[in-house]
Amino acid sequence: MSFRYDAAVAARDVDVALEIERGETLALLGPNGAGKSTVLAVAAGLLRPDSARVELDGRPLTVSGAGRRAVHVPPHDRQIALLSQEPLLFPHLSVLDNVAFGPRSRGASRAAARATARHWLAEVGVEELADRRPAQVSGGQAQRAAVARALAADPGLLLLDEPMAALDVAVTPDLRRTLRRVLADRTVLLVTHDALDALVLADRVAVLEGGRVVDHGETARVLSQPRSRFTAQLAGLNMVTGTWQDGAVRTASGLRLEGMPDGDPQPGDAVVAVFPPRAVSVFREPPGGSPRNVLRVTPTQLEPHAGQVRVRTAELSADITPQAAAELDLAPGARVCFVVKAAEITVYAV
Amino acid sequence: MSFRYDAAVAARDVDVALEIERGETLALLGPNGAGKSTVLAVAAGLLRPDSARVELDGRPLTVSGAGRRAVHVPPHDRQIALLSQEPLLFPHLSVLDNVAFGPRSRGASRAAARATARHWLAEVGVEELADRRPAQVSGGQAQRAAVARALAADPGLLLLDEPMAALDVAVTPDLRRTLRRVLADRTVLLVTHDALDALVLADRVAVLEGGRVVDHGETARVLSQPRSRFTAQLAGLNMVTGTWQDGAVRTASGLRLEGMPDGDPQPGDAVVAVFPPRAVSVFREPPGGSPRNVLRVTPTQLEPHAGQVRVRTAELSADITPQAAAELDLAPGARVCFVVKAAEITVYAV
Amino acid sequence: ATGETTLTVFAAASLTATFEEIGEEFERTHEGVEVAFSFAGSSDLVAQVQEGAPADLVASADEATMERLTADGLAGADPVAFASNTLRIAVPAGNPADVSGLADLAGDLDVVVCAPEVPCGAATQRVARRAGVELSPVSEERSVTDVLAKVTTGEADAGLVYVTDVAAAGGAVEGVAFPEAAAAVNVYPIAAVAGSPHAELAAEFVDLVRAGPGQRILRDAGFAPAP
Amino acid sequence: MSSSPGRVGVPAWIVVPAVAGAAFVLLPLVAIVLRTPWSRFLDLLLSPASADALALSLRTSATSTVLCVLLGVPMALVLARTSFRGQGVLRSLVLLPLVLPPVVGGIALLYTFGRRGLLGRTFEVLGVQVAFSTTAVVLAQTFVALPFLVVSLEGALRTAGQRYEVVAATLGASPTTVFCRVTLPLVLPGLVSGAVLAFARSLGEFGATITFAGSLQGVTRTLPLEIYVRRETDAPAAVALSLVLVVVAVLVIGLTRQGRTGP
Amino acid sequence: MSSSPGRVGVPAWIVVPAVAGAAFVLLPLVAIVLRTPWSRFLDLLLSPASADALALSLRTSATSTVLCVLLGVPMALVLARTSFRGQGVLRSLVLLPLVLPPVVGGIALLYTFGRRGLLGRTFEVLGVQVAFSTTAVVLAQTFVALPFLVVSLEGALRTAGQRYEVVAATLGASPTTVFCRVTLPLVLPGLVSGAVLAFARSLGEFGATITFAGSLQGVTRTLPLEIYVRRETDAPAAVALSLVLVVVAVLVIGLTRQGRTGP
Ligand SMILES: Nc1ncnc2c1ncn2[C@@H]1O[C@H](COP(=O)(O)OP(=O)(O)OP(=O)(O)O)[C@@H](O)[C@H]1O
Ligand SMILES: Nc1ncnc2c1ncn2[C@@H]1O[C@H](COP(=O)(O)OP(=O)(O)OP(=O)(O)O)[C@@H](O)[C@H]1O
Ligand code: MOO
Ligand SMILES: [Mg+2]
Ligand SMILES: [Mg+2]
Repeated sequence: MSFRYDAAVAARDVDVALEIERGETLALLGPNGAGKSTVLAVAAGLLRPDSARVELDGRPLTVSGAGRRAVHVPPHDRQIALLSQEPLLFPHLSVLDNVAFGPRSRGASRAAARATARHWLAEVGVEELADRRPAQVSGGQAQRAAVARALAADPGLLLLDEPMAALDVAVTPDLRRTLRRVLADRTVLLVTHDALDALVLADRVAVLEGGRVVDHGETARVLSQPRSRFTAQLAGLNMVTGTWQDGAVRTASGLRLEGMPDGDPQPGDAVVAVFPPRAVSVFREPPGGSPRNVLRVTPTQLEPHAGQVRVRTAELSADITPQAAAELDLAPGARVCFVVKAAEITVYAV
Repeated sequence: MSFRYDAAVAARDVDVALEIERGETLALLGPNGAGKSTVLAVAAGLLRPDSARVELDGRPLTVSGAGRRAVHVPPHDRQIALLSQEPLLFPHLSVLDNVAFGPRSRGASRAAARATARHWLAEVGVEELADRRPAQVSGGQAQRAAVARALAADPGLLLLDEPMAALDVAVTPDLRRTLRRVLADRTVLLVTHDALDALVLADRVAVLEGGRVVDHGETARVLSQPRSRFTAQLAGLNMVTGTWQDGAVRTASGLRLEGMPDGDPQPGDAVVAVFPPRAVSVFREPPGGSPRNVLRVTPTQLEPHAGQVRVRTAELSADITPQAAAELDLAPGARVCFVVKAAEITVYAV
Repeated sequence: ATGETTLTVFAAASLTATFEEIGEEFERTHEGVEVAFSFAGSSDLVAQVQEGAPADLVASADEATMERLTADGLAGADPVAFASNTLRIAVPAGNPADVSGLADLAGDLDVVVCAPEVPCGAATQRVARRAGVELSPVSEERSVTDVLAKVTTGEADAGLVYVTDVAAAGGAVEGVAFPEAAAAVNVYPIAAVAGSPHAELAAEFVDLVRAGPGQRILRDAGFAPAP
Repeated sequence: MSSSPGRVGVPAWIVVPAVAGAAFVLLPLVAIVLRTPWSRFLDLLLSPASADALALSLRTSATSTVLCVLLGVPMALVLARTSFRGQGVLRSLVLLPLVLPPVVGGIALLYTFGRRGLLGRTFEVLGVQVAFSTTAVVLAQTFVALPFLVVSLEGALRTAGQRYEVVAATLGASPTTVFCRVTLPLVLPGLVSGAVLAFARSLGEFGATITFAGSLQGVTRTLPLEIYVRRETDAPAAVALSLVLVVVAVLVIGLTRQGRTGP
Repeated sequence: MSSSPGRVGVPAWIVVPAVAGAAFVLLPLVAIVLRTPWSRFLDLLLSPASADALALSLRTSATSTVLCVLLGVPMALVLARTSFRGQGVLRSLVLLPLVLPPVVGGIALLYTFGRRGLLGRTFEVLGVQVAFSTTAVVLAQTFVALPFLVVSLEGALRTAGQRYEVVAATLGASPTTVFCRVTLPLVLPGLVSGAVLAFARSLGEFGATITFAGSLQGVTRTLPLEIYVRRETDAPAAVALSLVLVVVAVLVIGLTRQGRTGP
């Protein structure tokens, strides 16, 4: 067990317990004001909770509350880096020295720290800004440098508070891929509004509403079968895991799904194919035509969902209009075809 | 002609000309560092360009450059309000008084200004925060209050710099609807990263890259037939206009499209049905099955597009895999069916 | 104080105690008159009058200073001398350094004197030259009261001040008389200021200072009569 | 904005020089308290001369603080928010009274407002005598205290930046409205501490006052002058009055700090 | 961050009181320049007494400024960044030398470091004589100048806030590293202007010095003391020396402002 968190902040009505395994990424989802930033502040040692037990790799960081010997490790000694919603680059240092700040603080030489900094600036794609002052870069560029700075500190636990909120769509996929690569073997607590971030970056998800965890579990489970209104709005995605073969996802059960790869998966790589229920058409018989993926399935359940009918099988869902459901005369147990265009399926390496 | 803008800022290599009709909303799209915020700063009178001619309703606001009599109307006298990326609520005023600031500045009584403020706070859905200090609200809540503050100032031209960047997915559609309602009869310059914002809120779009306008025109044209790499990544949507009848979009040409309405359109309302090309399946014959919308079309063009084949008709596009295109033996001029699930189509009032 | 006539007297700092007493005496004999004092170094006072300070009378600690006033035509009548003062060695109570005469001050004691630029410093130089004593002070103060303060607080082992200062300091210091002091006697003159609206009252105050009661107060404080 | 609601500590070693510094300032105050003649304290305080001096000091210091605010806030604003040729030189000159020995300041004021001064004739024609009046005390105090207010306020203005002012302007607030409703409230802590500094400096002002205003009881003899006069004849009394000044000052500074809204 | 790169103006009317304030400070300086005996100016400046006084003033002021920084930065940090019981009272007490007439400050220092003072015996045992030495001048200057530095730095620290310090801490910077690499650079303008204030106040210090340190050429007679002594016999010379002090001060303030980065 790497990171254990259990803390209550009475003044903000936030009472949350979380656990993150070593090397695991946990995504924290939730609406505005749910308490996500509060959890990060407590974890970083910036806010003293009313009662708490916070540990990293067995080392108590914050312990408080009735009957406990109070512990409060100061922020700099926690090996926990925080990237907040605002980039907050130090205005008196160049972008390069901002990124070199973490390594320098942990004792690296100036030259070594700068080399590390250049590496991370390159990773987030703003190496050409190294010598600028923070006041001379755009909001998005600053946030990317701040991401690099947090990564360069090489912390035991990395806290990210919506690291991509200020990034434009053209660079988000790139950076998301970078983050996936670098977060793979790190312990991370990621606050995000974006289901895709959670899906690509997180192993598990916890959903916060009104200061309480209302749903948590494997990312795939939470996003595909959301238990909270918020997550349902956010996600409800179909996810099929398999390996990448001949330009398609081959599942353990022998299915073959064509889709659009995000990045460049190699044959044999473990991948996940993701597509929303609304992209799934339902036919009695295979229709022919352009759609590449025709899956023979047996619906187990039909339920109303946001004005539509959600047709569930053991693994997949399709959203169709009530009229369509009526015309197809759908009922649980009848075999049908789920048809999905390859263009609707995104394939991610996992 | 309501707002004319033509200004160059040499130090940032930004040289842009724009025009916005009275009551029109122009969306400014572009990657990080393209110069969007710079345009807004010049329009608001906060940055003096090297050579410029900026006019609102025929009144010169900024005139500079060789051979011109220099004019520079100060920011407060331009009737131009700016909502920037950061909310920047005045920390010493309550949320309510922040929103009342604009009306007060324009001479309203305290009580009247507060009444206006309450109205706008309610519009953006944070009326219950009226008496809080800005330090006591979350980032997203603060940004919503800032939106209300800009709206309450009732300016001749409203500049919005990514007003929804910090909002969570659960509230964005609501606020977008509010904005659409209130921006309808205003002159607005909206900077956004989000094609949907542009689609719903803007009449026209200008795309900025490297400090230059690389594409501009009607929102529908720019988003459906993007001419810049950036916009193509962002959009490329199908848009079908018509009226709302019997729970579907009826077009002038007699087509009927079922879709998911955003909001609550009334029969007879002008609406637009929006769906991405990847959501369109192509069949030789109508396939039956759950998809509600089967459109008989004649492709005019087939072109490669991001690893897929884009099948264009006069008005619509479908993205299918090259294999599918080959199997269907598609060629321009042959009649086919475009099939779209109702769940894939969003219908907006316009 | 409303409705009263105010007679404003600028007087050398060394006259503070005595003139306050004489002022009370004057108020007792002049119904409706209030005497207001401004005490400072003589040079300051003269400079202030030159700049237009609203004084009716000026009493200075030496004649040289008063001459600057007369030279400017600011004295309403010829200055008249009313007291004189001589130097004395002041030592902290108990005389810890065992000072008995001017010659003792030449040793490595901490001695404080007035700077040569101010009246008491000029007198000090004259006395030392006459006695053939080489003084090496640790500080040359800008006024005699600063010298006295250094001695009363025990910072200095000895200082050269006026006889009257020793008396005014009460038990805080002891005076050590020395014969060479006679070589430098300061004469205190007083004069009405030209254009004073209270010329008559000013003349009466001068009379009081020079008459019995005033002279008695001055003598009690240690002043010698004017020569 | 809740993004960083926390605190981080100061280095522990920093407490050592901080305590040394505090001790250096506090020990002399303790020494004064120890030397105060408590048995005579009330008598000394209630004597007419002391009471007059205290009243005069409070009155003139309050007036000069108001003058400092009226003149200094605009000066700080112009220095912090505009740029023009020679601004640097002007700033240096305006800050000069900080460094001038007050006696020199007093001389300079005499040369300006005195009978023989630059403006002396003008004032004489108007029938106003400035030098050696209570007005002179106020002018002397304002002269030495003004730069205190300007310096601390200019610093606060620069640190606060212009972001909120920009937002206010685009909401239609004229420069005057921005000034009153945004700039001033945002730098209020800086303004208050500047005004306290100015008041304190006025309260302690001695050299310029005695040179330019003289030392007349009830008219120009403020508490520091009274202390100086007493010191020559009655050192314990001077110490007692000094303590009164200390107490008044602590009260002023303390009350003002109380009034501040949180850090 | 480029979101608000612009400027908004100051209200036009504000220029009127600003100019009035500037004139009020500048006119007396003009008056001094007009009264300076230019024919004798060089002679006066190069006389041994003047040269000694100027050198001593610069040396002692520089030393006391260093002392102020060493003691004052920690004090400001503790006041701005920690909270403890009695902090308000402590702050008021520490700021007291601002309001004390320097003469009273000098008395208090005597009662502390003088021969019969609180610590006098301790120093005597150590064989150190403070009174009448250059050390006493430095102590007097530090005593009056320290609060200037503390006040302006504390203000700068509070205005700057802790957001960057929080980020630095989570990047692994110890409180000492945060202090040296984030806090100090961020408040550098405040620290510099505080140090300039302290230097200036030291340079002009008069009352506490003459009371506590005495006045001996080359040892304790700083420029203000020299000016005062000269004034008794040679007013024009005093004016000339005052002008020298003015010029030195303008140079110091001007040079420091030059060295500042950015606006
Ligand atoms: N400094 C503060 N003092 C008091 N309450 C606060 C403070 N900061 C935040 N809150 C409140 O605490 C609750 C949790 O806020 P928090 O910032 O943790 O939310 P969040 O999930 O990060 O929201 P967002 O997505 O908008 O950033 C909210 O109700 C908020 O109003
Ligand atoms: N204060 C400044 N000084 C100099 N250059 C600047 C400044 N602010 C921005 N720039 C530069 O000007 C260009 C345009 O920046 P601008 O902030 O207008 O971009 P933007 O389109 O708003 O970007 P974003 O989407 O990241 O907010 C960028 O290259 C940026 O680095
Ligand atoms: O009384 Mo004096 O004028 O200090 O020698
Ligand atoms: Mg948050
Ligand atoms: Mg921008």
